[in-house]
Amino acid sequence: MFTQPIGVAHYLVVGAILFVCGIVCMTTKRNTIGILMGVELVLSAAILNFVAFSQPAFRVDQEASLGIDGHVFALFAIVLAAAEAAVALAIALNYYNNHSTIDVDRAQDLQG
Amino acid sequence: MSSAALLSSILFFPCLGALVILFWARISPAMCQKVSLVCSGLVALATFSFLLPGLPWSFAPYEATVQHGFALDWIPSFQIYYYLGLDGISFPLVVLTAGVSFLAIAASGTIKKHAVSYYILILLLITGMLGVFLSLDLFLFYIFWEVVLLPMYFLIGIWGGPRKEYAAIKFFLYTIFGSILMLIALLMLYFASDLTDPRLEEFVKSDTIIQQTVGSQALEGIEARQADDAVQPLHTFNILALQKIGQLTDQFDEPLLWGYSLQWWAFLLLFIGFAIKLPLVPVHTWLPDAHVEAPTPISMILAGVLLKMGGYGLIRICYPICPEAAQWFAYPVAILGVIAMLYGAFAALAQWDFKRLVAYSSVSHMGYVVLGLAVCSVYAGGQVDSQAWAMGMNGAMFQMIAHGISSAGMFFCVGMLYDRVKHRQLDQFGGLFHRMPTFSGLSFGIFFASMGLPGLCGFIGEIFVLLSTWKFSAVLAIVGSLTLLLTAGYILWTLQRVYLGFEYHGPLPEKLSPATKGEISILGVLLAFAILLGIYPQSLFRYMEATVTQTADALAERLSAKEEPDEQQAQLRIDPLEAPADTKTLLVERVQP
Amino acid sequence: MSFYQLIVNAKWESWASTLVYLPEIVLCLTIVILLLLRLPRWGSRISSLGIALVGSVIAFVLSIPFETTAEANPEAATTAQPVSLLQEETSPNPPDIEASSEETKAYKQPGDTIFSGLIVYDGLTIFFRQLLILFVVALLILMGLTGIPDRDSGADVFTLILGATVGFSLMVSSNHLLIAFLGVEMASVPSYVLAGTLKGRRIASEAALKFALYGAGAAGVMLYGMSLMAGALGSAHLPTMAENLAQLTANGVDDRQLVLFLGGLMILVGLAFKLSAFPFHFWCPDVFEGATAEVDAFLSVASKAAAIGLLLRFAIGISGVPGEPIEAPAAVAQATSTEEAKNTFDILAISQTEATSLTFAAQADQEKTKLEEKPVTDPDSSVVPIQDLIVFLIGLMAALTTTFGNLAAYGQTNIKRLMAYSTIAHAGYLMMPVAAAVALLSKDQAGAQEAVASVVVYLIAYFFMNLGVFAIIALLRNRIRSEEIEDYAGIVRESPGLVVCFGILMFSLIGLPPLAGFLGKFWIFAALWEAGLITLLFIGGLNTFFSIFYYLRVLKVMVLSPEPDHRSPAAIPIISWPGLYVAALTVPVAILLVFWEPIRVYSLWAAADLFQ
Amino acid sequence: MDNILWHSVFFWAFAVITCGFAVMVVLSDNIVRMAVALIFSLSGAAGLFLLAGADFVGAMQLMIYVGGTLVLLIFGVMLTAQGPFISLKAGSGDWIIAVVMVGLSLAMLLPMAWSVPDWHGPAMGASETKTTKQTALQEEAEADQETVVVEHNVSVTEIGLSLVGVRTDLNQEDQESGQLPEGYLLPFEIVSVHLLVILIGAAYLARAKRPRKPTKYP
Repeated sequence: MFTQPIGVAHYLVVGAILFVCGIVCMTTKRNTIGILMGVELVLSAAILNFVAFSQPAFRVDQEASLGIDGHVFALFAIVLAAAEAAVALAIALNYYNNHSTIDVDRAQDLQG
Repeated sequence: MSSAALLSSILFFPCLGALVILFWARISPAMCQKVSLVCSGLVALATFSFLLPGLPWSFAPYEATVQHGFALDWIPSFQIYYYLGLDGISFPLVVLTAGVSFLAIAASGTIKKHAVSYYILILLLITGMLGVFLSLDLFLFYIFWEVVLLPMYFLIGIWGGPRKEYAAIKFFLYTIFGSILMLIALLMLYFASDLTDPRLEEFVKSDTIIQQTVGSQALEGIEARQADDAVQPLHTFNILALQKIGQLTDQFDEPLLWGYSLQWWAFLLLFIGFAIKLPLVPVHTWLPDAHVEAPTPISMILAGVLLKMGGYGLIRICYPICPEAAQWFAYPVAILGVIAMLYGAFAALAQWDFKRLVAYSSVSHMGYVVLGLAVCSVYAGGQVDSQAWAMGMNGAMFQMIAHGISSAGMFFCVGMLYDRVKHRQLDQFGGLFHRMPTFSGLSFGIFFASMGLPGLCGFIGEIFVLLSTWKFSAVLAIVGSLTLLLTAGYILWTLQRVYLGFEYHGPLPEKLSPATKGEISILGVLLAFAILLGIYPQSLFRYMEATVTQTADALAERLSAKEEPDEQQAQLRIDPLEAPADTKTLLVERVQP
Repeated sequence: MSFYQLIVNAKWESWASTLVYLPEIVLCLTIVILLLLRLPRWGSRISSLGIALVGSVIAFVLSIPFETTAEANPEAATTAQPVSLLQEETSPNPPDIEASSEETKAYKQPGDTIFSGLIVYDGLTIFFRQLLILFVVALLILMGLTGIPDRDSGADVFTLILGATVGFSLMVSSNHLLIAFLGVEMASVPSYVLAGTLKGRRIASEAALKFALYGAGAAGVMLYGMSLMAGALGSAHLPTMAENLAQLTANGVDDRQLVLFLGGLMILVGLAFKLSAFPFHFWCPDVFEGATAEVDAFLSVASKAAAIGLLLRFAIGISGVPGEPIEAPAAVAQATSTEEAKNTFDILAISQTEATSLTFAAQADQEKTKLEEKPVTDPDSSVVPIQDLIVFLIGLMAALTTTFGNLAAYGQTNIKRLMAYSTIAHAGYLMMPVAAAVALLSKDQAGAQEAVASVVVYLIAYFFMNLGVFAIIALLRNRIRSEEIEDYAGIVRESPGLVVCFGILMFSLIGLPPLAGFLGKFWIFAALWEAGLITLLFIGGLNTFFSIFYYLRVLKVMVLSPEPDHRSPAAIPIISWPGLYVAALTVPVAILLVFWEPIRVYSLWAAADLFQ
Repeated sequence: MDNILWHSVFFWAFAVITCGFAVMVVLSDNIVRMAVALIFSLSGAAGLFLLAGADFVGAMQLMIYVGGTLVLLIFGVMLTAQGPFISLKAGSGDWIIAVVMVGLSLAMLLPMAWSVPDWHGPAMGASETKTTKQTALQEEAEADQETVVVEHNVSVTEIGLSLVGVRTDLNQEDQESGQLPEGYLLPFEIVSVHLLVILIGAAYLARAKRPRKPTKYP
């Protein structure tokens, strides 16, 4: 295990686990903040993938690695995710002001 | 006056009237009617003036070609043109439309609710109907076909009887279902068509409209094709060109789905669309509801003109463009026609509601139209008998005009009675002859015309259709002629129940005032035409005969040519058991006399 | 090439790109002005609506492509004024880049990519940009008429709208996954806030919350899909990706199928969410009901238009028609020397002739010669299975979306909810020609162009129809304080003109001639027929039939039902500013068919650059 | 065999931290604990970034994500979740769905992650595939196994220059053909507009409505 060099696939596995955790978090949590945390996990899985794909030393076909493009993509994803989180929180606060709860199950005014 | 200006102004003149009504502030209902009356009257005058000889724009009788045809660019990149024209098939129907619309507006005096909208809609409706009959571009035809739909929906839905909403939506749904199928068929034909086929060279060179629109392109394509170069196909929406393509080439014979050819499917889809409008029996159920709920003038237009759109579509589009499919479908269609005739007559016999009875009689009468068109595989010595087919087509056309006159009259009679006594129950009428003698006399004439009494207009069409059917299938002719008996039965019985008898015993007897002058003149005009066509049918035949005969000849030639040259197929006809079971053999088996 | 030269090139590229990117820049400037105006005390006296309106009108004017003589006369172009300006700006002597390559034009023209390949500047971009900015202008006018948002929140809401519009414009012109993602985020995040414009209302905040949560989840999944896709293809630049994909399939490398499939599927999920396509439509009715009608119009027209634009870019971009010869880093590193490429493509051409049946032999030969001439830019048979898969996925989704939208609209009692389902159904219609375009890509370029043109036409019609309907909903809401269909009963007797307009718009939404909706639908059906997607054609036709019921039901209530007793008067005369606004949207719907030919020419022009 | 690669050791350590805390986020019922677990999970991911040679991205992950996003989230928790709402248990039905979903997604995603032999890492990939290019690489890898792992670190200079549109990381001869490689000037500039819009939007929602007159609309 520790003698084998690490490859893109290893990173992809970690990313996949994060992704699945995020998806499960989004679907099972009843709390708005919890759902947002799931989203963060999914985004972080994607960023992890980008970073892994950018490293040529992790793979055989080095020339197909994303290089700096992957890094830039990851950076922008981080920034956008942060922005999205800010807005989502503002909306959650607004919702809380109107409903006094952040439980999405109680969001029943609209038929769903 | 150029034909472009002439036909366009006839077509859009009602729209002008509608605009006048729309922008005339605080117009009274009576004024609305006057404006519409003037407007539709002018249109009727203009169309009737085509009948007069000697005018520069008069319609030449015994001519098979398109008259006053012209095409203007509309969407040239899609080969869609604003292409209008008159020929023997459309001209009588245009005249009928203009006449019936005028009379319907004249009969609209009783409409007081939302008069402005009513007259605007009815004028738009007239434009739509005229457009259907005038346009020779398939796409334009489709647009006008749909334009007719919307005003009709509102006219039934707002000014109709108690179940107006149900009737209106039913009418709308049935018709739009048919139109969607039509649209698909339209796309099929458009994308399969190709004007650069060398077999069309003669047509492309001779047809002025094609020359004017895509002539050079088509000719170049034909030359390139003859030189075996690759050419982009040149699609077309021109109905006449599509007819030629269907009759001269095999572009529509490509197999499409489940082993059936493109034209088979196109015919099926188009036929369903037109049959709904016609209406043919399995899809006729919108008609009684719509007729019963519609106000009288709208019933007149509905029966007098709208149903003819279906028949016109069959004659103009369905049959000429897809001849082989027409032959394949000859028996099913003929049988459906006979069923419609019988079913309509039986259903009429069973009605208690006067208006429903008239509606079912329409179903029965339009069955003749289908039957007359279906007789396309009459064989005379191995050849398709074009004479018999032409006779059937002529009969069908005549029947449409005759029914347009008689059914409009019948609905007007019913409407008059309903306006007075507010009911339509047949068993509560009786003895009207004494109270309203003039009206009764005129109605007798109209009803007899519908019954097919010799000397009146209904007779000619029915007898032509039955005669040609006899050559096609004696059994169908015999069964079909039963309808004559049934028709006589329900008409006479109705006359007896409504007009004869001792006393009117329904509600509101005091309202049964004699007919007004206006009412009498409307009925009188209709009856006059019924008699004219009955005793002098040539007055109508002289305009349409040439075109119809030419169409029938062309189709018969196509079908005979398909049958004859192939020795193998002749062989197949002798021994169908050994033939491979593909469509062609099916076709051969089916057409065996 | 020296470092100095690199900087000169980048500077030149940025300048040339900026010139054609002015509309967006003006929008951004308007946002900044709206922000800065709050600082001075007199700033609050200036109408923020006016500022936003002026800004978007200027942006619209700038989005009309300025006349270039370069195409007609390349000599003249080099002496044209922008060039000389550029040359002075960039370097004392003309940059090598211009001398070294014929590809380089003096300045950007339709068909080029701008900002070093991140954004396509072509007919489609120009069309979408004009449509979107024009929509914003119309929407701002509507907001001025209805009074939502009020004076306090005006500047904020207009900022959000303009910001989202910049995002839409990025989406429809993206040539790179990063831009696509950035565009989606820029478009969606302000939309979440917009859905909660009336922040004091319970259902508005609930709508915003649902929208934001689902939207964030969809964006996350989409980003994950993008990471897989970009990683598997070694680039995030769409044409490079397409090229690499074609090469992978051509070389028979099939171990990445699963990665690509899952990645593509996840991106499709994100797009489907934006399009509200089945089964990712669930947010749409809730959000539409909770948000105001003005915002609904924005979500229903602009957002859908942008999403369909992105879908087009992505579906067509990935499946085989690289717009231009590409020099992306990965492609360069892969050392695709022309000889190698030629060899691969020769092999391809041979396998293709074998594969195709005799009837297509001639055609295949033609393509083969084409391939030899221009190996990189032509579609080849190796992408056909990918195209088939995309066609299947999009077609299936389109069919389900339309059918679901139309069927689910039946039971609705709230007009905004009904229009939400109608929007879903129309999204399905809009996806159909995309499937057709992809199906036709390698068979019939002209046909594919027609299919894309049909999207353009449908969007033009859709713009007027849906904006008109939502405008009427908003105006009626201000009068009768209700958005329930039953409260519209008999409204024709109070404001006949408005109801006539509403009727025309409804019939146009059904797709009946001679109205504008028919124009788009006919064209879409024609494209489907040409692409051989007959099943889809029948489903589309059948759906037109389904949709009649619920549209007519609304109209029936408005026209035929008796009025309720307790209703505030709803009279909106047609000769008033709101009435004229609605009429101005309805008239084009009624008469668009007459001007079919110019529209057709325009739409074909817009679609042309996609298939150079 | 006996040659322990420290890079791999660290990878596994960070991977366990990342995944373990991610699972904890899912399993925990208490929202504050979830937030803390998320901090650790994202920090672990930052460590993985550093190991992958993405120094700058890793630093940004720590600063923006772990720093910024989580502060925001915790703010949200503090502002909105009082007493009973802090811990919210999911129903058992939800868990069954979740377990099925986890199974299905992992069954799809894990094979996907391993489906490309080229991606199994330099040595492993080389031993399994046979193409000439790759054998050359294999030799290279065997020659210098220690250095192969961290050979490509993207410098901040390169990232920074690419954000203003200048690509220094690419082979420069390739750039002479006329088409420039992607420089990220546009996204870099436009994202600032985006952030401005977002800020205004968030402030709009969060600030209280100025009480002036009651709203006219339902």
